[in-house]
Amino acid sequence: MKKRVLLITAVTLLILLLVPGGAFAQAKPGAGMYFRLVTHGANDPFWAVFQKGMMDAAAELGCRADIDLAGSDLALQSKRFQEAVAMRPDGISLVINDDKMWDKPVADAVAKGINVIGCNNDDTQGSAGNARLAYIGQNERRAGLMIGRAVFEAAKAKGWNLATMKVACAVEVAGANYGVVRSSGIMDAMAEYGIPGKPEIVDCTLEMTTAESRITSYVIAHPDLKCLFGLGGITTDRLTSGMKNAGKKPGDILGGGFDAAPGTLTGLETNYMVASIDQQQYLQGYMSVYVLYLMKKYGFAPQIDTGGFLITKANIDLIKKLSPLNIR
Amino acid sequence: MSDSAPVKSPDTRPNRGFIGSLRRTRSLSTFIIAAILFVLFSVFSPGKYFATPDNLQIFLATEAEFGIIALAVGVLMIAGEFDLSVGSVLAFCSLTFVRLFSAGVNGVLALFITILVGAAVGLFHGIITVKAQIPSFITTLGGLMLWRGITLFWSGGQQQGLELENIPGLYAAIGGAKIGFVPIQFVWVVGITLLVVFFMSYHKLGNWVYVTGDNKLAARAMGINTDRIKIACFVLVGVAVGFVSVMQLFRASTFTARAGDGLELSAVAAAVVGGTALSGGIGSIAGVFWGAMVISLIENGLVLMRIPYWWTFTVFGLIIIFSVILSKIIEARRMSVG
Amino acid sequence: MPAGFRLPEPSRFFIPHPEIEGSAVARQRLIVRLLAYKVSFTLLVFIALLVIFQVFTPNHTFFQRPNLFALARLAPDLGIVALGVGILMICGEFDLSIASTIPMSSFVFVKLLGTGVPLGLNLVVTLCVGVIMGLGNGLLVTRTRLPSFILTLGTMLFWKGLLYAASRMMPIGIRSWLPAGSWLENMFVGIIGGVFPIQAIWFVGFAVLLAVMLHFTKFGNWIFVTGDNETAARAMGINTNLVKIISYVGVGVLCAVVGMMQCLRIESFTANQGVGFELKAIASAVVGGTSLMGGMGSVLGIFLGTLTIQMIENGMILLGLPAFGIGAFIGAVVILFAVLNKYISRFSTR
Amino acid sequence: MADVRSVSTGKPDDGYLVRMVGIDKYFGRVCALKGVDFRVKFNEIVSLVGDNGAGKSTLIKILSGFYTADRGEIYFEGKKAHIGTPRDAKALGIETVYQEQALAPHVSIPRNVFMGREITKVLGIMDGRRMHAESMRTIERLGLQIKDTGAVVEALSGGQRQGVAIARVLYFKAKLVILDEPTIALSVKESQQVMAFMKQLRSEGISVVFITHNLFHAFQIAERFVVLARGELLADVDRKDSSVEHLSQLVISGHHEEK
Repeated sequence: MKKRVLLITAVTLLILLLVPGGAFAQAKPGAGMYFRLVTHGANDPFWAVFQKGMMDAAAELGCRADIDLAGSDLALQSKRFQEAVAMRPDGISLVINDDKMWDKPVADAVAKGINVIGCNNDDTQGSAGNARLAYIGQNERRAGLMIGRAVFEAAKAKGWNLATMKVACAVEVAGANYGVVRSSGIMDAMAEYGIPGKPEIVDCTLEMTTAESRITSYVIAHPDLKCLFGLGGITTDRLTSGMKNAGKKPGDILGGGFDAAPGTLTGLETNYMVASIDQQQYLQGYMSVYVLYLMKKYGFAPQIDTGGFLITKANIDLIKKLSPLNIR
Repeated sequence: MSDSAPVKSPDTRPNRGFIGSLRRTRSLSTFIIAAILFVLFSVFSPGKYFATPDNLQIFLATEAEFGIIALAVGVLMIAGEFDLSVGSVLAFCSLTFVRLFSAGVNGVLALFITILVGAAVGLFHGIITVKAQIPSFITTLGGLMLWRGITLFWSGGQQQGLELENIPGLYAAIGGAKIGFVPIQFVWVVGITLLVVFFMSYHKLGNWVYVTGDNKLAARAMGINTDRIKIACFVLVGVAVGFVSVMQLFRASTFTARAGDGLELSAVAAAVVGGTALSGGIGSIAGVFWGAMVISLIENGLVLMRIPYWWTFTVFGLIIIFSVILSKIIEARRMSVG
Repeated sequence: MPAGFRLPEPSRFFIPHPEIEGSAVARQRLIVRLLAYKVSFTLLVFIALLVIFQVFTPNHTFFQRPNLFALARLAPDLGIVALGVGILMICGEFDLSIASTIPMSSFVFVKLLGTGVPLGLNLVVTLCVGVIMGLGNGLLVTRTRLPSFILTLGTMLFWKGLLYAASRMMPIGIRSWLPAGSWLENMFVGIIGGVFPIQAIWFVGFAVLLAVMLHFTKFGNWIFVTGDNETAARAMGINTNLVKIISYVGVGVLCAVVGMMQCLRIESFTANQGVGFELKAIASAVVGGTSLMGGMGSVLGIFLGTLTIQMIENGMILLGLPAFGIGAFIGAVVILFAVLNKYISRFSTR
Repeated sequence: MADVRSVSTGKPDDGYLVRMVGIDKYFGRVCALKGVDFRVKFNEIVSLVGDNGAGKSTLIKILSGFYTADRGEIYFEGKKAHIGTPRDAKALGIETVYQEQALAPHVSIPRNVFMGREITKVLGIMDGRRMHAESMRTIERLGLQIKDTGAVVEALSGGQRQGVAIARVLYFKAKLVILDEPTIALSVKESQQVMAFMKQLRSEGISVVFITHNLFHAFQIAERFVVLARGELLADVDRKDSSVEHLSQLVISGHHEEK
């Protein structure tokens, strides 16, 4: 028994020792700096890409950066932010996903001399609503609006009656912030195109098979469904298979969604999907580190709109090349 | 854990010394683990930020939220039942409070109703588990999906803020005030722990909970209504969850439908790390308190140690395995020393 | 306790009553005797659900080809794992780490694809991942004799961390290395004649194989007695540790198969494969009449149980219930089902 | 059988601690007990013997309140008694010690002794010191030596555990103690210890019903034997009229053979 305990201790210590190593390459401009990116994200591909951007930038600058994910539990994200403040890093990049709850914590942190910037999502009133020093990214709501417009434009081109069109969204983590905000964006687009009502949200879970199964069932159950969105990378990936399983032909239902997972690219190629949004979250992670670095060093406070990139059949080749690199 | 190896006349040997005291107070081993972790994190966290007031305050406040639930889950496990639904019920209770409060209900009344709702949910789980004799594992697994689903359906998934400025008194009492350096939440968890320790050790109800979990048939033969004891423990969990939901809501000041995700397994882990048997009848409240402390310490410490996110799972897994093995070793030593 | 309160008569539920058993069984009518077996009850509910869904779904979509096709193609993912988990539960242990074994084997499989290893070797190595992870769980549980629920929770987190660290949670597509129509793909996820998914055959095949193993071989009997009364089993010379380890390895192998199958069907690895399967698999086994205490259960029960759980999900959506918060209905049904199950079996043993 | 039955027509106040008269018990359509009479005198050790399925445990469960009889009457100290729950039985002074169901193994001795009837101060707060003192005093009264009084029951030997369970009924001043197979898993020495406990109980004025398979144990200590078979009363004999051989023949054959 003793040996095993020793072994386990050894392994734990080994991991503890090995992990922080590597990133401390000396003589790079950001050496010795430490940044923390506090997000509400979950263990899904979207945040993996965001994190990849962060790590690439940190490696280039020779600084250290870590990401916090909170699975959309804002109480946890709030704790993570407090912990980050307690660590007195050289900068914090925060997803400001509530207009009110972040006001005081961010102001307090800035008062303590910590640079706090927003990324991925901002206070709806921008710098008037929150004391953050800069903002990087594109609003999730605008991303929703973009994909909504793209799909509804295609529906209009098909000559469908927009006033009676049924729209649904599949989401991995029901109630999670990203889905709520993106679907609001889609609702904005529905209003623009005169589509009445709200999209129905289908709860799909992060698990691929469960997601596919539920999408399939939903499509079968609603023969009048015309537009189907995936609100995250996993549901978007499974849309095509779901429609195929339900016996739909390409174009029977217009698909749209987020990210460029392998299944999504197949869907775009086979015309089950109209478009998918690359929110360019790589840039959000990457720029967060760079902005925090520049802010620390020179005091820059830029507002950067990372924009969204609409992936369609036309530009799919570029994405196909970059997707395996975990950048898009 | 139930090593049925015959113990050779244990009554002939005295039960003294360090190991003897471990045996007497099962919680001590967990306390030692917590203390070691605290020292390790204090010394090795980069920049030594772990033991700064900023961090300790957020740590103690959130530890309290987790600790109160873990205590209730621990009592339920001593009575021989499980609750996997605490995370979902937490979200449900949060929503209840937010909706009541935003509808203009008085804060204290809303808190009271929220706790009642939690108790009712516990009662529901308890009655189904006990009366239909279904493993509580299944009942509360159902509850896990049921209450999260209802929360999502009712809230539409939208997050909702809370105007805490309107209830400064209540806010201070539950989530805002600090007593000296210590956040009020931690005062709550210590107080509640003492209360539960008192009940479990010095009150007859505590004895009934232990014997119900240990040997239900014996308890029943002695005229103890074991069904009621179990239901009461489920209700206790519900009450704790209801109270904590408001406490957490006050700290974060916003409701999200994903609140409490994954809490159920952490709470069970805290109880087990604190020496509670999964089979019931064994466990100490002080042990659960320190078990919750250990889990929270790891949770907070790994962040402060700047361990990249993905490794936290691995370290967590190792610590869970390591602590149950360690308490088993202490247990074995205790049996051999008597 | 109020004066009028009466304790249930324990022997009716807990202890077979020696005084009444022999003659009572003889007098029970056939239908009641059949009901006494939980499997037949599970079967009954299964059929009842089929009828309910078919009758009440708008346009009777349940039995139409697309839905059956989807069920046959998707249900085996959880189903195959649930078979292993259920048998492990009969053996008296739990395995929560399947939620990590599935994506881990899928990850190794994809990584090996990238190195250009022959498919056959890749298949073997991937299965070995399952063997190793199962072996790890088995050794840990049998050596420490600690509750497997908590130990495998630990190993699940352990492997999850390693997986996330190795993959950085990024999906990895397989099409760059494995063109469509390879023999492995046809073997695992092919569609026979373009209508029948081959996964269903694997699922049934595994079920039959494991049923024969569990109910008709010596080893199967060892699994039952190990779960029922480990001390007694050991006293009879059964190496209960070995039985448990083999059961864990079995679960690991089934997870590896599912991980690979899922990867081939989805055409990519994702770190979230198998998330939530751990509790769903246990729920499947329990719905199928497996005891959480071990020593009781059947492969047919688990088979029907996992189909029931997945059919309920499918059927609820087909019925047009609000798909947001569908989990509430599933949770309610699990509770309802457990209560019903209990009362029917109580009635039938009267 | 007729001679036994005639007893039931006796007057209420007839010198018996317990009389069960004409007890019937059915489980569904299955008859577990049929017209059984059972008596226990004051200050007496009665052994209830019979093969598995004879109805011993059903009879005892009726007496201790777990089951209710479908027909028949119970008189306690000459008065008609209604025993509907275990609590009713305890209120009368009938205590049952089951082999595996008596104690909670991970709980201390005092807490086991006082399980369900804790000595409390105000508001249900336990008086731990008194519980400890009283339980140890009772255990010593029983002639049992336990040095580590803070030990949990799991650490005790089988005989000691029975001692703790019996101490409980002694403390609560039971009038009738039913011991269900108390010697079944014990060594020879421990069995003797348990039988010594029984003698101690009787010397304190408590009647004992001793259920056992071991006729040698029964014969060693009991003054009277009641034999059941297939739910019916087969014999009710005093020790002086019987022998181990006679009893075992009755139990094995399941019916009377005239000597």
